Amino acid sequence: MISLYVGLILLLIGCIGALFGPKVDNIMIRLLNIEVSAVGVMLIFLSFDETLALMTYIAINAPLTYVLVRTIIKLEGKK
Amino acid sequence: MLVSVLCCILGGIGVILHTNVINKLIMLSLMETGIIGFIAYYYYLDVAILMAICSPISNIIILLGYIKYLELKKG
Amino acid sequence: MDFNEFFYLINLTVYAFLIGSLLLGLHRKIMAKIQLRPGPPIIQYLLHTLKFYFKEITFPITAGNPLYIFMPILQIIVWLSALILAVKLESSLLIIIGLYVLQKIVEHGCGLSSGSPYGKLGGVRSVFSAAAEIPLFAVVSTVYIVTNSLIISDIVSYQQIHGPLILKLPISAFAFFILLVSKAPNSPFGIVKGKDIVSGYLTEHFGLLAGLIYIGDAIAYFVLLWLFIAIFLGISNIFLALPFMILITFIISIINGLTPLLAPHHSVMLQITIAIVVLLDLLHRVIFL
Amino acid sequence: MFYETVIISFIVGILSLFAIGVQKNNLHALILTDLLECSLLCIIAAVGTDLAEALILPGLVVSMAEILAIAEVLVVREKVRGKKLNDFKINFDLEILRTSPLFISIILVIYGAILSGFTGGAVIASGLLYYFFCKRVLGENIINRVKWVGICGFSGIAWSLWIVGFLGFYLFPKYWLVFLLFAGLGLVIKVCSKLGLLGMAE
Amino acid sequence: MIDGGIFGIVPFGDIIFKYSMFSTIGFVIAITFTILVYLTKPEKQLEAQKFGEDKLIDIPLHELKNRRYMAIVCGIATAGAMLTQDIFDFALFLTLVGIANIGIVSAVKREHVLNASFQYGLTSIIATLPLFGASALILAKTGTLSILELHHLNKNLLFEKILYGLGMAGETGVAPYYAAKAEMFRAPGSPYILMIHLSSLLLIVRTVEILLTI
Amino acid sequence: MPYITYLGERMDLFYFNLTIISFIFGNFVGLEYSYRYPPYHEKRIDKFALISSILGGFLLLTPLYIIGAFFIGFPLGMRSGYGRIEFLIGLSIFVILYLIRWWYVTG
Amino acid sequence: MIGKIWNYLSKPELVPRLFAITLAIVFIFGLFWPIYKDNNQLYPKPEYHSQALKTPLAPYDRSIVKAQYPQYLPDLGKITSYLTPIAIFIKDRTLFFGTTIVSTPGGILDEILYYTRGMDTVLESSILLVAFIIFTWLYWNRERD
Repeated sequence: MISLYVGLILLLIGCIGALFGPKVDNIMIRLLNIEVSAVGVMLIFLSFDETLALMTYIAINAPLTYVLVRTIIKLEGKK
Repeated sequence: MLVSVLCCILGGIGVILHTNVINKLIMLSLMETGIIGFIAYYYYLDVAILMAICSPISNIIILLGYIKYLELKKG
Repeated sequence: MDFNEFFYLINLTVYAFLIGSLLLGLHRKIMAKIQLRPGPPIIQYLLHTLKFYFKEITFPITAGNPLYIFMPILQIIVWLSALILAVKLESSLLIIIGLYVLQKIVEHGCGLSSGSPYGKLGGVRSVFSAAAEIPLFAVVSTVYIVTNSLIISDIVSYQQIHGPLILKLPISAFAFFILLVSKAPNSPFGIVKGKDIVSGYLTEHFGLLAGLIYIGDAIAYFVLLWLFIAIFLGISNIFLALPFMILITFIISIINGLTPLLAPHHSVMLQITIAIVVLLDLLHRVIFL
Repeated sequence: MFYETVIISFIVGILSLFAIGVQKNNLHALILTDLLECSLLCIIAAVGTDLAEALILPGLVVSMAEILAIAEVLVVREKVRGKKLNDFKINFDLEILRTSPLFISIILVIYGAILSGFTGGAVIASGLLYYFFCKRVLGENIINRVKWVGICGFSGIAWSLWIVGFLGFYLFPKYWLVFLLFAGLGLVIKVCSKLGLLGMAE
Repeated sequence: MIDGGIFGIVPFGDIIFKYSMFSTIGFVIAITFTILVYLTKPEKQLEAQKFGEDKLIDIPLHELKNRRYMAIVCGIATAGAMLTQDIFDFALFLTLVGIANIGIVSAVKREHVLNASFQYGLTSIIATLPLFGASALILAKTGTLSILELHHLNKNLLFEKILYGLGMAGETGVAPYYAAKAEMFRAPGSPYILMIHLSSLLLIVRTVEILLTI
Repeated sequence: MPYITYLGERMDLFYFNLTIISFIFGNFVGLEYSYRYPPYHEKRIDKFALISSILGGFLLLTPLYIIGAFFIGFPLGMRSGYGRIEFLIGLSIFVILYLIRWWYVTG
Repeated sequence: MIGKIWNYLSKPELVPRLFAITLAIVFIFGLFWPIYKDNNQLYPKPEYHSQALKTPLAPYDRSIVKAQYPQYLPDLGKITSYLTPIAIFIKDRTLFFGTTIVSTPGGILDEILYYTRGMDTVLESSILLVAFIIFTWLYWNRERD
């Protein structure tokens, strides 16, 4: 069950990093820290043997990232 | 297995602690490598293949987004 | 349905309408007396209704049409079905509350479909004051926890054995009573129909449509009073309930005559405070019973 | 195993909820909701049965769909407020953007078609998205209202195909196989066309 | 006994649609309103102008079509939510109603309306966490999601129920949050906005029924 | 309380409705009647209203209660300042007689 | 004074934040609430990772399923046992592609997703549809008025 614990640790690290990590005022950095949590979720799926959900999550992650990045770029930038 | 654990944990901490986005992306790839190791350890090869194909896509999207972001910050 | 049943239902409707109108008229008279002025006779509400009922109707050009006409009809449908479900069938309390909730839809729909700014304001305020329903659900839950049923006939028979619920659930009874107060005309919570926005959602409904809404209001007043008496005093007979109805109307008119109209925010806040109190009561009962 | 996962997800949920509570920037709040979804998915996954796995997929889609809609509402709100918005046009020449997209997207499309169902749709969608995105980055103007609306309509038809498949299971249980294939096909087309189209949006 | 007698049952696998007295009334109301909303033309709002005459504000056709579609989806979803006998399914119905509501409002191009719509949307995303989380916890604790089955089990589900209720509150934008909703309600197009209100009220009643039953 | 007025006969909802309608009609006639006088004139007992009220109070206890309701409604419906004392007299007669009857039957 | 507080609270910007904080407090109570898993679950999984290398359908090889209402499902289990030609082709060759096989039409998850809990999937795809319509509409009409 190492994968479960690694997943939980990653989930927690990602969460704490996204909230209190260095320079999270920068939105790109915050987005990347959240990716850590997402990876933790993948590991948890894996350790509960839910491979189909894992597959879907992996595949969905790309459009989700795209949407978020697109919104960031549209709104952030020139002050 | 141990390698995967190390990759994951180190990658995770690395992503958090680095402040340069490019470095963070590299660390993220390291972490994803760790996951692929985990998946292969349980013999779900199809998932591993899919992960290997799909994870670069989001990385590239973030990378290009960051480049655009830098451009915007400068100009 | 055989003829006797049908005849009974018609009689019941007429009864509810007449009693409701007379009580509303009485309410107005008592309020006038409290404010030291000669009020209108107690059949005034009935006369108003009849007057509106036989008037000509026109439609404003701004109105959104089927909805505009449907709303008063909905008011009638809602309260007639509430009357039948509550008084005749003594069905589930939750259904009646669901129908009561539709009253908000009527207010909102009347206000918004007319396109008039006053009506719209009334509608928006009606949405705003929807917090008044939260204590209602808490009351329902509390009653369910105590009696283990929501069918009104069960609740009434429970009270015949254990005594009226108002002694056991004073907070819930108070919350329900506040609901009655807010439903009565000229109440401190009546921000929806307050005089500062002409007449709220009713502004653009005149003629026959207003008559229908008035009829619905009378039946609604009757049904709500009956519900209060049946749930908290355990008297479900419509004749026996009559003296209590007059008594409650008396109390409500005294309250309404003595209090000013609250500002919208304050009215909502007061109701939310009551809601929180009732919810705490509910939580307490869930945990310790 | 169940308990630890749920507790950790609770903690993540609490932290991110507090973060949203004190967050003043709307964009940051939107990004943080992504973290909430992680916590949500973990709670469901912790049950660890086949049923829970079937419940994860709706949870996943719901979070994705809501973020998609809300992000666009946010963008339009800023536009209506009179803020000048940046365009999402990246002009950047990278070797990988020329060589990889065709290959990766073909692999993903074929694999997704084999998978079928919702998973296959998501896989195909990520392939298509990558393809369109790379084309856009390389400066080709592929966006076109007619094309867009056409694909949307196509996806709507696929959706109704899936509904037909679903109802068929109960109305004609004899021919379950046909309706099973209907359902898988409809879902894959619907999801892939919807999410793949996102790659076109600038 | 909460909902009066049962008239019939429509099984869709594990998810069962039950016609009881309560749910049938809710279903009929929702369907009637959906038809009504489809038929109704939106009202024209009279807006005072600073200079010149007052003008009537009309809703353009493309906006009308979109909002009408969303209102119909919302109505059908509400009708379905009245019938379903499965907690997770009900949660999904709630989410569908929530997102359709956002669709109805967000088509109006005014700043305060869009702002309220965005905040409502954010609330509804947040609300998916307690809603689905509570269903998952109930599933773990009792091993079933069906309301009919849960009715017979005697387990202490207080916390899960509170979570579920809060999730519903966020998804339909209830009570204290009505303050923000009133902001959305100033948008023109009464039938569609009426649909938002109707759906949320009906769903609240239904949620109370579910929470009392399980 | 099905036996609200006339002991021995069960009060039907239909007849009760008729009673209320006749009561309202009495109100209406009283209103119409009182418009002949100047507004708001207290301390003046109208003979006609008094007779009607007392008659109504008696009739409510007989099978003719429908007409009784009409008569007792007559003073109540009069415009403000009129008919108050008359109505109270009629009502108290009714209440006293009812209590006596009730005591007589049960005790 | 109270009115002022109420006026402040009624700003729409504050609503999600207040809601989030309320929810967080409730979740903190949840940490002390007894949370456990009943062993009598529907559609149970075998022990995790126990099927690897033993069967080509790796994590999804099920023979018996336990459904909610057995009386309504005389057809339960048909979909579980069905394999498409592609799936059979893959199954005969390798042990490592179980997820792919199950994801093609047929298999336990299709049974749950399409048949026993089909309504969930209908709603899920409707939610995606509605969200996408909102997106499309806003995207194409942002230039207007």
